[in-house]
Amino acid sequence: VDGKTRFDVRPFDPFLIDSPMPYAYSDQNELLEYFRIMYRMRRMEIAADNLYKGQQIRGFCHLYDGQEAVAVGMDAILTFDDPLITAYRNHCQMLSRGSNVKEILAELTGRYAGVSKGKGGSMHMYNRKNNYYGGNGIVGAQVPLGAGLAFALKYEKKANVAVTMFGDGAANQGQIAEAINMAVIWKLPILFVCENNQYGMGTSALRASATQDFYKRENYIPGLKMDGMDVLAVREGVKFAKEYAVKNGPLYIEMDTYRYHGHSMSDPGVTYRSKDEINDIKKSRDPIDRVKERLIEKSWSTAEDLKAIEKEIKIEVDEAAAFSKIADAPPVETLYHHIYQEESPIRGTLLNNGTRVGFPST
Amino acid sequence: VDGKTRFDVRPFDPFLIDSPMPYAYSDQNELLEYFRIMYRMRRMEIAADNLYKGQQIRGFCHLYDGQEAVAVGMDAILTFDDPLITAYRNHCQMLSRGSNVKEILAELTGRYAGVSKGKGGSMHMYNRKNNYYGGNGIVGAQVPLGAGLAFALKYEKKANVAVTMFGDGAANQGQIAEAINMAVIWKLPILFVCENNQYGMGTSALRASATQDFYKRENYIPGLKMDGMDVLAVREGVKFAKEYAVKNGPLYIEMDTYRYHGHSMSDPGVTYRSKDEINDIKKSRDPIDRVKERLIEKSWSTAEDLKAIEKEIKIEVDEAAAFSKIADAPPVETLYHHIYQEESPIRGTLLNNGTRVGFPST
Amino acid sequence: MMTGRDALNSALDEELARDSRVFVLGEEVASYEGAYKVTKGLLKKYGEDRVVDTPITEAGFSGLATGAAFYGLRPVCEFMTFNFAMQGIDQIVNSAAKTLYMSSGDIKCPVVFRGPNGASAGVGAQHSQCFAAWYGSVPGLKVITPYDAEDNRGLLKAAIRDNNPVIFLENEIMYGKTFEVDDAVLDPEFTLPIGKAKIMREGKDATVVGYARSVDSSLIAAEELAKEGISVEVINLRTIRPMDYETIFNSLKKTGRLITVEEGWPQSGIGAEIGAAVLESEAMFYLDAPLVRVTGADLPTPYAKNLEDLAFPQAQDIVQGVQNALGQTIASAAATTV
Amino acid sequence: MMTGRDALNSALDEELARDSRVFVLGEEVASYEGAYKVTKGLLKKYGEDRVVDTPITEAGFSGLATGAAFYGLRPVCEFMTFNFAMQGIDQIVNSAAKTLYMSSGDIKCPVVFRGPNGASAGVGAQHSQCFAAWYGSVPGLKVITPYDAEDNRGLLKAAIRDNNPVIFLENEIMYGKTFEVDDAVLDPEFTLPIGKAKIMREGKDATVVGYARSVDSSLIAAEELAKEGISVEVINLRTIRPMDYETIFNSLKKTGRLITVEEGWPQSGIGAEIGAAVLESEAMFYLDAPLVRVTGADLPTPYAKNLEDLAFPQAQDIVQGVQNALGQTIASAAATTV
Ligand SMILES: Cc1ncc(C[n+]2csc(CCOP(=O)(O)OP(=O)(O)O)c2C)c(N)n1
Ligand SMILES: Cc1ncc(C[n+]2csc(CCOP(=O)(O)OP(=O)(O)O)c2C)c(N)n1
Ligand SMILES: [Mg+2]
Ligand SMILES: [Mg+2]
Repeated sequence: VDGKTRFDVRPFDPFLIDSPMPYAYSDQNELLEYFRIMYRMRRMEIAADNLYKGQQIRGFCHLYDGQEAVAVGMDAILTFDDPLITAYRNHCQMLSRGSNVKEILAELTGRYAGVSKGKGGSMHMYNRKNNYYGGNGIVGAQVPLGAGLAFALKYEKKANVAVTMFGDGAANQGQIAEAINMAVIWKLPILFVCENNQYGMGTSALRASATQDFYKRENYIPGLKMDGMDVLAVREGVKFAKEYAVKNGPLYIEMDTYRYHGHSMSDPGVTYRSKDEINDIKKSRDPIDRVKERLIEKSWSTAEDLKAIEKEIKIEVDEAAAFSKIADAPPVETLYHHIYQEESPIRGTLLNNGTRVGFPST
Repeated sequence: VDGKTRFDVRPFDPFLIDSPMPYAYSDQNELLEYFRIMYRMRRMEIAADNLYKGQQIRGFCHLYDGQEAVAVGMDAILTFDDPLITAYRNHCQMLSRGSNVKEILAELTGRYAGVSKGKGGSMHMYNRKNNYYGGNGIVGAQVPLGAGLAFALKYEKKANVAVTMFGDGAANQGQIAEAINMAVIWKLPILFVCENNQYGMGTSALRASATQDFYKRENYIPGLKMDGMDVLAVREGVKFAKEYAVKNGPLYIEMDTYRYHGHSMSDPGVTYRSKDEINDIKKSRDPIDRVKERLIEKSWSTAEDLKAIEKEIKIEVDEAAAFSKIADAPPVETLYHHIYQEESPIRGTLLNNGTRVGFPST
Repeated sequence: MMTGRDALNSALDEELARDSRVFVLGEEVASYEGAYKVTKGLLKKYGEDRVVDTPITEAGFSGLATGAAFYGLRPVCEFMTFNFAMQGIDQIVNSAAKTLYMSSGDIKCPVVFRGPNGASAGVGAQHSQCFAAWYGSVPGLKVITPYDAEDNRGLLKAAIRDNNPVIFLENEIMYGKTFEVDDAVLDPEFTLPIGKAKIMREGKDATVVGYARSVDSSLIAAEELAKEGISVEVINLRTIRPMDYETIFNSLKKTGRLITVEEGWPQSGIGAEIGAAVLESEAMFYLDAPLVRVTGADLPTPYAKNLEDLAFPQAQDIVQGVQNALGQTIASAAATTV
Repeated sequence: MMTGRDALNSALDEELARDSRVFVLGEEVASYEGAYKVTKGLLKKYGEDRVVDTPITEAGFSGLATGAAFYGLRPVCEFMTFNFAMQGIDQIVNSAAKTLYMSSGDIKCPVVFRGPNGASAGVGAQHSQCFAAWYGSVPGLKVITPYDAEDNRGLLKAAIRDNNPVIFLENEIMYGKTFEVDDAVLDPEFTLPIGKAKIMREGKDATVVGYARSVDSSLIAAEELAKEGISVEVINLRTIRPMDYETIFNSLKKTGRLITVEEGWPQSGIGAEIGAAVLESEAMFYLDAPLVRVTGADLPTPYAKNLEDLAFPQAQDIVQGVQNALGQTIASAAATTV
């Protein structure tokens, strides 16, 4: 395919649908670009880890390292006209949707320069302009929301697809089945993307779900399972899926992937799974190494070339992290903004310390 | 089988499980007994219809005529040690669980002699002693409740099965999928019984559900579909199912059935389906006629015998209906009872008209 | 003359005609024309893309409506009754109400959730709950409780045009009631301001504040009391959030007596909020007698009519409440135990 | 000395040991020993039949717990936080709370729903809501809001032994705090009465009423005010439903000033109920100044610390609230606009 090279990917597992072919075409530039983005994501999450440990980030913080191929493979196909929504493990989706490391880390540290101006935090980042709807903290809730985005696409007769992402733990949530049912009967253009990283918090999918075949869990929607640790597999699968969904309606995608970190920062992530398990996957399936190997194998890059890129990205992320520590906190008056679309007087912790001071004069 | 006669029933449709054989053994006494109970149910619902039209029954009133074979076929297998729970279309289940027409109609008319002493009404009847948990008004909610009953059976190591019933409309409810998932992972002894009467209110199952094969809708639980208009089919199917569930865990049962009346009394039931459709089913599949025909075919009864039984039951029901009109309303003090298990002072519509009169003296 | 139902129906019709982003979804809203026929004729007129029957999956379709609003549509989501909305309340509160704030204004959510709320007649405990206080407590939501045909038209149209998520709590028993309406009310551009109460009847001896069906009983009670020479001012709250404290306080200043009426349970209800607001403000100094809260009795709804009648405020309870307030001046009350 | 967490853990342990019908279920309660480690050691001790990890399906497992209670077990159902319980709130309200009544006493439901409620630190708008007022409004439920280790032990054990559905609202930030406890508190038979408030600190100038974490800030504020010679009585509500009006009223009679403190939103909250109850009763005649409600600000919870601090009552807000109440006597307040 115009000067590109063919790479094998793990065969897809289809359900009630044809399968894409188990290979992808790519070239040096493309792979280098995937490498760059995935490495940037990885570094960003490591920076977040450090910021958290340095008590610059509060509350929950769910890192995405290990799963980068999913975000990047999807992004290679989707455009900003394809609405995207996910759960709380969302920093890298935010990056895909036109943000930068600086804005994202600044949100994590609660700064006004953050993507949500410090009001959202780790779980709540958005970019309406680029059709990104967060960043949602209630397990499963983003799935009906995503069906609503797809409903709107169909309503407005757009030839796009909405994508809603959720985990293996979330997959048991009834509202996901409800959303799928509606999507099927109304033929909504939507991909239900289950990121099966094998665990929901400390519970392995084996213990939480009655079936391990998420992509055929609901008998009334076609499904497709793919290697979520290989950016090319994800790209090919999602390409196929988007074409299918725009024409025919919903599809359930299972991304076979893995999270390296614990669930959130308070979880060391090694009580319910062995270090060996984690290390094995890091060694054999790491999505960044996968691209590296291909670049080197085809002699498109040397190990040194890649090190140089890594260094460059590391500097970019370090700068962003430094910025996130010193950027300004949100001005206190923003506490009272955006409760409604129009400005409204708001009661504070006391009758006379908000923007509604006392009751309306009588 | 010890002097019994074999009757063919419609073949079962199994999913991930063996099928029972498509026949049943029965005899004169048994069939007469089924006839009697189903006819009593039918008359009771007709009486309720009349009482409603005579404004003796208030609010909603969901009638079961057409579906009697489901209740009676199940009851032939289940014992009072097998907990049962259903939705609001529950008068006939109440009858199966040791109540009588008089108590049920009296509940419908809001009398103290009613099974719930007038506080429950049409949708809320119970018999804890006989393991019957209602009568529940929120579509789908009874299904996790039923899973809880099954959980308790397993916890107490009882060799029984819990049964939770719901409609085709309810089948789309996510909490049903949630309950099924838990039941499967924990191998709870439970039958999820979907009474597919083809409509949820005015919406045909074709428009509400992405699949018409309810018994294989959730890919992770075995299923069995049966003729819900034939008491013998239901009995054989449920016999097989109970044995299976006590040993192996949950099973999804689809009862192919039909409701003759509209959804509730305000629904004439003929705007979203044709009178022909209803009449065809009444003519070809009526569960009471089915038993009658078998009795007559085998010369176990004459049409006159059956008429005599009908007459007898009609009298019984008419007496119950007459009673339900004149029985006493609940004493007003019962308004304040049973909010908690212990008696507690309760505020009325004013500070000083409940059983908590004023605030605790200070 | 117009029924409550026709008022809602015409408001929906006009807003569907006015803005192509507006669509209606819910159980039985299309083919069946609404469990209570509020959406009568709309499917025929606007087609199945804009009047959409959903499966019985409240969590799913309230989330779907919210997502569609995030994108830029203006969904009107009917709950067959608000009792069933409890299955989707997480979507309403966590997704619809909070996302504008979490995104610092980026993600907007112009959705209306509407349907009958509170008690109907003879439907038992699971179908009779009033959710005004719960939703009223949630920042990010606006909460409307219309009473008559004018309210229904003016406030539903305002709700659909509003840019925020709005909870619109109707009352089934008021659907069938016929109300007088001015010509102005029939104008397709007629709307009412969200957040403003209406004085339904002026009076000088006592202020009765109600909403939705309670306004009806309050007006009956006022009529009754007028026969005894007692002049009652009746306020129709119309909006629960933001609440129009000003109108209540002004009336209280005039009458010196305050009686709140609601069908919901007493604890932390609407009367509770009004009472505490009075006690927090200068308004309390105008009170000549203790507050009287007339509320749903503190119990699940019983089915039997004789019990049900005792479980919800009747006009007679309001009469009694006003008499209690009038019988008891601050001075005389201080001497007795309430 | 005992942490809030250990108090809960030991209470669960003892009740599991005492009654074989008691079991614990919820997300991550078994192998992981609780997201907040409240169930530490229980799986090992009682086995997987009695300490049960559920999938992330709140509607499903709150219904399952309720059904098990109908049968006769005594489930203790943990919500990882009460924010997620909104997905199962229909089961709690419509199934658990109402069935005893609908069945005229036939179907009993001894279930405890417990978990952290209200705000933690830095977890944003969807993880910070206080549900005390919502559940507190529902007849059929009892609602408990413990503050310290004594409360945790005494009230959780009482809740598990209670025959009704109980909502047990913990506070995550109090899990790690260490409290003094008497020997009596450590007795396996120690329970506290549901429905009784506790005076945490006696005082004569003002009454501050709080619950859960608000008690902590109230005690700090009282200490602060003591330095200025102001003597504050601090009441720990302990139970939201049934509410102990008597203790509040008695204190108010003594001090003449009332300040309520809660982390929840103001409208129709706990302070609203208390305020209205005062205004309805003779207690109002003892009030020397307007009520002061210190509450969560009327907005979704922001993430940034500087904003979050302003969104919830701090000790300083309570100090300010008490000073407002003291600065303003009924007479002087009447002259000014509040
Ligand atoms: C309704 C709800 N219940 C529980 C939680 C707490 N919680 C947050 S993430 C999580 C695990 C989700 O696992 P999974 O869906 O597999 O996603 P992953 O974290 O692996 O990306 C849980 C239980 C929540 N946020 N919302
Ligand atoms: C959660 C919820 N949503 C909506 C309703 C209103 N409603 C009551 S019955 C019903 C139809 C249910 O149909 P189905 O499950 O097929 O049972 P059937 O009436 O046919 O027995 C609806 C929509 C309800 N009671 N609860
Ligand atoms: Mg996972
Ligand atoms: Mg049906």
